Amino acid sequence: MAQPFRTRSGGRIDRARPVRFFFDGVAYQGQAGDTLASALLANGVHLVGRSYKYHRPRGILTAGPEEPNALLGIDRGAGRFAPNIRATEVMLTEGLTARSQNNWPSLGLDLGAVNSLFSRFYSAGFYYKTFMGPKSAGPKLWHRLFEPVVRHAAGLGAAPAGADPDRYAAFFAHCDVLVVGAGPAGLAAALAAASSGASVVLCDEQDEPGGSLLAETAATIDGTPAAEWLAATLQALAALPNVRLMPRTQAFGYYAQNLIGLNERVTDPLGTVDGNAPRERLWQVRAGEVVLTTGAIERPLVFPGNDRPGVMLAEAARTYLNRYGVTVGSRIVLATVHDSAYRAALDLKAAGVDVPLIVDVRARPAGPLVEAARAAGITIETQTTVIGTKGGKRVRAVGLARCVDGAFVAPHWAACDALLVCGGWTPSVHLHSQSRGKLVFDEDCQAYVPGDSVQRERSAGACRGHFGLATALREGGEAGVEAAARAGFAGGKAPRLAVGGTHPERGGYIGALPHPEEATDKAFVDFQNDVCETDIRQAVREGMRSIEHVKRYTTTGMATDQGKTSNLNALAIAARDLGKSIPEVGLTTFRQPYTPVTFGVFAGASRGDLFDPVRQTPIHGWAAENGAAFEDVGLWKRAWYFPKGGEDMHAAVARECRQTRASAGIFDASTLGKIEVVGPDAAKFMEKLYTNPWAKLEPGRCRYGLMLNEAGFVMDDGVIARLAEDRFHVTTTTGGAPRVLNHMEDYLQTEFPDLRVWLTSTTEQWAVIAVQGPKARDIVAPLVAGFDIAHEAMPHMSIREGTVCGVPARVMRVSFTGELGYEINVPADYGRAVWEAVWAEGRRYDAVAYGTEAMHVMRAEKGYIIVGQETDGTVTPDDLGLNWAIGKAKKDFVGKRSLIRPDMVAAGRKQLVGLVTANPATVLEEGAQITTTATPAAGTTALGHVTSSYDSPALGRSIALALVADGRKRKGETLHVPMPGGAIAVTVVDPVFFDPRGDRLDV
Amino acid sequence: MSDRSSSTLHRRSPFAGLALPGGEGLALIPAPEATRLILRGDPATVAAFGLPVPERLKATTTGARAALWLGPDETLLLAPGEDAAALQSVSISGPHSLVDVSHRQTGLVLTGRLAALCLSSGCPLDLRLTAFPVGMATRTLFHKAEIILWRQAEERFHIEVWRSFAPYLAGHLAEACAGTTGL
Amino acid sequence: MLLIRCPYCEMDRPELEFRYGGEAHVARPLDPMATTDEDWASYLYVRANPRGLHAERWRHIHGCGRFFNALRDTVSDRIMTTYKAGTPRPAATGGGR
Amino acid sequence: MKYSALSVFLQGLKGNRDWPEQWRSPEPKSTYDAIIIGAGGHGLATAYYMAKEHGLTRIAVLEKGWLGGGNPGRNTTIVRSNYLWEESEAIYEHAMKLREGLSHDLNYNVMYSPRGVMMLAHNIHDVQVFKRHVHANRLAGIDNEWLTPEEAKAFCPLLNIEKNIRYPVIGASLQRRGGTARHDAVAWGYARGASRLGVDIIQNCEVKGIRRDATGAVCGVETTKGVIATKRIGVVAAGNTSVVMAMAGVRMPLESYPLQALVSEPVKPMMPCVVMSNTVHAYMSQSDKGELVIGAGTDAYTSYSQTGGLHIARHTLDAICELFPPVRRLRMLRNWGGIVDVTPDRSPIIGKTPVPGLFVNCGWGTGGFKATPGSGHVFAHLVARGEPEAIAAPFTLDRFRTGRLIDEAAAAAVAH
Repeated sequence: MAQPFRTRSGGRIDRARPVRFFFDGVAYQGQAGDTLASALLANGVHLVGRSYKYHRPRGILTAGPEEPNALLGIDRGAGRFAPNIRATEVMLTEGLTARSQNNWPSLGLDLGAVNSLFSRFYSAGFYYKTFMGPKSAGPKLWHRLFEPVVRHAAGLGAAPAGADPDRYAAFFAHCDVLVVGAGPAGLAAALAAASSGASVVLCDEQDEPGGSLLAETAATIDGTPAAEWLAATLQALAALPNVRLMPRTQAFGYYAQNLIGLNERVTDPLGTVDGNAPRERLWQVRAGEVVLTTGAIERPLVFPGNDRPGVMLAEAARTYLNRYGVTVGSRIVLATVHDSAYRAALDLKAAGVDVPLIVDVRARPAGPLVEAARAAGITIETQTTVIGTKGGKRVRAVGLARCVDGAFVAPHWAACDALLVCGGWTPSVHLHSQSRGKLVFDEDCQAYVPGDSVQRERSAGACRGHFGLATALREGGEAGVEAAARAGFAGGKAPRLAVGGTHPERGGYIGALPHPEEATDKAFVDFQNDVCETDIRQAVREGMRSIEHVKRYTTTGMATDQGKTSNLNALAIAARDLGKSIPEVGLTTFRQPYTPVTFGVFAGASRGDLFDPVRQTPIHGWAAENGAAFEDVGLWKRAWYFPKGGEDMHAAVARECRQTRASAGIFDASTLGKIEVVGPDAAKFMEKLYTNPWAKLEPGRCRYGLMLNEAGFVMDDGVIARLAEDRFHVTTTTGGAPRVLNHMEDYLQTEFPDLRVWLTSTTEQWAVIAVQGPKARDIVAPLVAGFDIAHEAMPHMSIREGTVCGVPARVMRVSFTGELGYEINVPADYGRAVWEAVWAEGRRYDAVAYGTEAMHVMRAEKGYIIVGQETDGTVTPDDLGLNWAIGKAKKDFVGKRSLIRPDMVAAGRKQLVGLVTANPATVLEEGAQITTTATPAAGTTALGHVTSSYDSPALGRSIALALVADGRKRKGETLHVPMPGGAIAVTVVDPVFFDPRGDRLDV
Repeated sequence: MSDRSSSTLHRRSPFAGLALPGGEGLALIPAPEATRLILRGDPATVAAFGLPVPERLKATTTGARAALWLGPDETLLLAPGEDAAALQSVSISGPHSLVDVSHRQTGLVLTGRLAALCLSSGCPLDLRLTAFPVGMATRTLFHKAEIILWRQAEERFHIEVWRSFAPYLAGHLAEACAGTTGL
Repeated sequence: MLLIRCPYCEMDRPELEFRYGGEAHVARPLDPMATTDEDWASYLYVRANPRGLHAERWRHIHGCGRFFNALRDTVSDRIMTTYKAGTPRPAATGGGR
Repeated sequence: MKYSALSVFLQGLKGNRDWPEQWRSPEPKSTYDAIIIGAGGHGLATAYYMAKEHGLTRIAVLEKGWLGGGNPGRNTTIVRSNYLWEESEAIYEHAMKLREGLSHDLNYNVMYSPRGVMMLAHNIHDVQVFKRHVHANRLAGIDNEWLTPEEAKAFCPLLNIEKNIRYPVIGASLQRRGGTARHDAVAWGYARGASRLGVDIIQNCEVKGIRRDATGAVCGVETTKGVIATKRIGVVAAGNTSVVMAMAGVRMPLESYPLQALVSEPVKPMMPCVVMSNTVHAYMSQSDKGELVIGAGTDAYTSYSQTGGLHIARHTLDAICELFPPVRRLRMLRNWGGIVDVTPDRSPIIGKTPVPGLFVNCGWGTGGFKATPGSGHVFAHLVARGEPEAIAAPFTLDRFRTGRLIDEAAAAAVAH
């Protein structure tokens, strides 16, 4: 197999199963079990990307989610492209196609690289200081000239195009103990917690659980090699019914009250695009107790030229060797301040790689690992720092010098094709911090470690700053027992595990390594955002004293890795120049998510018709079959108009209006809100909640009800029927139904709890069929039984209970059109059938079915308001001329007191009036403003605005309703409606345009 | 004429013509037609319907009839196959409110190994048997729809939902079922 | 998403089932018409909005439907206790978790 | 040192070692002519204009954290002035005009990008509301125009204008001068400008009390850095206003709500403008760095915790994915929260208080960043002269007594 850097044996990859993949169009081969990163390295590919600002060549730095450089575009087919994916997190699958980013024309030859020649002019915050152009240019120069350039240069990967065809799923889940991270500590914690009988979830971000054990070759647990113990332990856990093991599952966010967000990758790692299976799943886990065993992240060293391809974290190189059977170079030098790098050196050496040199910045590194390295014949240069590197697209040599009291002596170059670095280990405290747990700085490991917990969580092992396999297993077990006990499951047992073959490891350093001031090359802190040591020092010089300022000014730690490898180094560099200790300078907040999480998985199934409910009335089907156009009203679909034979909306609406007034129209009013108010104190309650008087309303009669909020503004209205002394059938606006019920319950429960009355929503109990028009009675009469609907027996604004088509019904004689009308309420399941019966009856009189638009026109002809159209939350009953609806004798009702506030009774309030245009064919635009002059200067105060405007078939001209300052006093006045094409003259008239005496209702 | 005023029409359920999820692990079927009454006031009055008074967050049954505790002063009566008018004529002492909601909402029975998991796609409650035992009933949320959830057996839930939300509920359960692939 | 103990259901329930109702114990004047504009404005609009313990109304709108009160630390969002509407504000004790 | 391409060039040659401090970090003096509480954008702008236009230089701005660390650094950088009521139009347009010359005025590139703010209409009510805005704005001389779905798509190609989707786009209003500005730059630019004019910006200095003399007038503040005497105090503490005003015994018609925002990983340009939808509850733009900047609505309950709830992020992102299907595969990089102080009518309070010498500027809700220059400018006048100028006059505390509300929420149904 053509994988020059693949070892002959070892590793956890499946050597029997080759996998073909493509990188920048070139075909390569890897093995099953590889990540994209390990497969590229096996093929000797280190150069995988170009940096953000300077377009410097970049290679793979890490083997995990902290990777700042190896961000690639992954193309899984149409609509399935995703940018900025870490090669270290992508499982290699057959035919995988990856593209490098941020380069042109190619990764090898990137013209953007000229930027690095001018890098000195792109120092921290340079864009705040220039790109402004001459004052005369205003913001144009930036927006038109500079910004497009900046925008094109910025942004990492290409944007996806086309809709994502994949499915995403989301679930809530609950468990007694959640363990985050299936390394040795996590495995021990899960075993211990499970032994108590508690339900345990153990999640791990990687494809394979095991954490550091996956790259462990020397250590033994319980006398068996770590790998064997791992296999046995995973089997044991899988066999436990109360344990759920979730690989490929990232715990990305720790929220209030132990709610943790988990992101499970499902199809991508399998390389399949199953028709059914989701690409990813979101798990919203509410955990009784949480154990964090998230390990630690190795820190790079900051020195000139530390970003060349081939410069890699030491433990990452060890992982590629031991887990993936890949050597990251043929001549490898290590630079370290921590013992763990020696482990990597020894394993590489043992694998036959040429490891001539370990550079240790420390004066006297000691311990078994150091001895072993010496014994293995590796030269160790102590008290030595890195002053530079050479190489174009791959490191060629590393520049070294001894530090002797501030001086750099005996500089020399050491040839290598890989430089492994280790600055020590940074505990992954992200989730602990997100849970609002405190952080304390640990001088010993030069990093922040968890302090006191605020939520029910504890950390164990490396993420707590306590390193070593034995420690991890012991602390994990103890944490598991403790967590289970606190979750109510005592008696858990921590596994007792003897560990062999490991050695204590010490060290750690943060900040930039000592190097000559006049270093020729840049020392990078944040690789992805191209933030250098000099940028951070400049920010401090410019007065940025808070680490938040430094971060924002330099953008360090703000890249897609959120500073996992860079934050501490940046902090130390700033602290040094500020002359403060690390804790004094503070720490930037750890925000969700831990690593980037796909938008789609947050949205889950909530898309299309499942995004919001699509509410349909029982009669919807009939309307659809009869060609209705629908409009959205809240969540409801309402029949808008019923076009016949190629009619446009205007023609259809005109016909519906004319025919309704000529004969009859039938309208689906089912969406109207309905509330049954029942109890001995029902009338008393209504008196409080509505402006109108109710005490004297007789059973069997209806009344128009007006509801205010406590601020005195109109909130809702509707016809209210009294069915009995103790029972009201209340109707509300379609959109207002839930709001009104909540408003009523609020006052009933919290202000008037002594009233013996109860509320029940009946909105969907009843299908409502409105029959309006001179022929309404003729149409309804044959269908009803149990009551007399004659004019005298059932006057306008009354209600009767009986049957319609044999179905129990409530029939109200009411009108929203100005015509004789009935609203038939029947149980919803019968709605369609009764509608069809009414329709059949209506056909005998050429009745039409009409929609919401015709309804709007006809009610406007009568000057009836629509709450939400004539009102906007700032309108009082008097503004609308509805004072007649206020019970004058009432001592109190919700909103009454507010109506007498000074500005509620002041002159100049906007009042509802009608408007007619000089030209009857001119239909005003709703929302248009109204002025006294035809040519208002900019800034002229408007008198008001047009609230409703239609072409009225009944009047054969356009009509409009409007709110106009002192409108009622202005009747007869000519005002103006300024439009782009010039003002339209209008005359103020009464808002009731049609049948002002209401004769048509009295038949 | 009168024939038209007394013609007996057939009910049309909101699920008419709707494909409901069914298969290995999950089945959703409409519950039989029933009379549903919301009784508000003193819960003790459910005794008038021959039903034991349900404890907080519980349901009680007598034959096919059931009483579900919805709140301290709100109980849902379910009477499959019974006539609403007849049931409402039951005499009850003391102030109360009895309202027919037989058509406001509709009933569904969700069964199968994946029932609880699929509900968990949109219901934030802890549906483990220890937290939501058989016999528990409560109003809650399923995605953006309000539902009443009554566990009748470990893998059997009775769900009540307002009729216009029924297709949304069914759609999300079907989607959730697909989302469990591999679980 | 918070967990809130409903004092009527006597059970911790997810925040999604609840609706926030603003500051608690803001009583509507018994005779609103007798109040001054200042007092009425204060009832309508002025709120304590404390940074710390806050007595507030919630409604278990997608549960039992009842309004009740909670004592919450507005800095940590930790709910110290919940209690039925109409009962006085308790001392800030009791486990919030 | 004046910032310019030349200075960037010359400093670059010298290895950027000689850049001066952008602002001083002095210790507080014992007394000041005026003290501004809160070094957010509004507070810093107030101090800047007090020094620049009213000749007051013995001013201190006190900040309990670090300057610009509150909402200036947490908002979604959207700027616009297409509000409904003329009082609102006046002050937001005032801010817009000042912003157009701000980079030069401050010699600091605030990156004001008039890329257009588009509001989508999904139903007839939206159309009525937005057209009312368009007409009102035109009368006020503020640009705002109506677009058909096709015109909207042409302006923002990412838009999905198919008719058969859950919430089809049936029209949109567009303010072309609306857009974005670099939030940190606004705060830092004002800080640098004010500091150069002699204003002391004192960070990590929390106000613990407000002192009043026998007449009840303010005479000083107690801080974590000691007592500082002054006869004039301007409170510009945004989400913490209620807390600070309580120190002077003044109760406010305010509630503080968390407001969340999030960004995606940076990608090449895909979103040319700002798009908002109130029906779908989402708004989005793309930063110059390439991140999609996405805003959520305010949380349901008052809180001073600046952390986000998972369900809020979910609700925001399902809306964004519904509106812009191609973003579904992008990934959330960062999610954070700010605190906004909200008044009952969703309009700010800029005015005197019952306490002589104490002035307040608050209640900007989600409009704070849009108004920053104008807000600072008129508040500087109020604190310096003791009387509001015309633009600020309507935004009194007293309007809640008289009922003369400026209700943007009720009228506009525009959340952001």
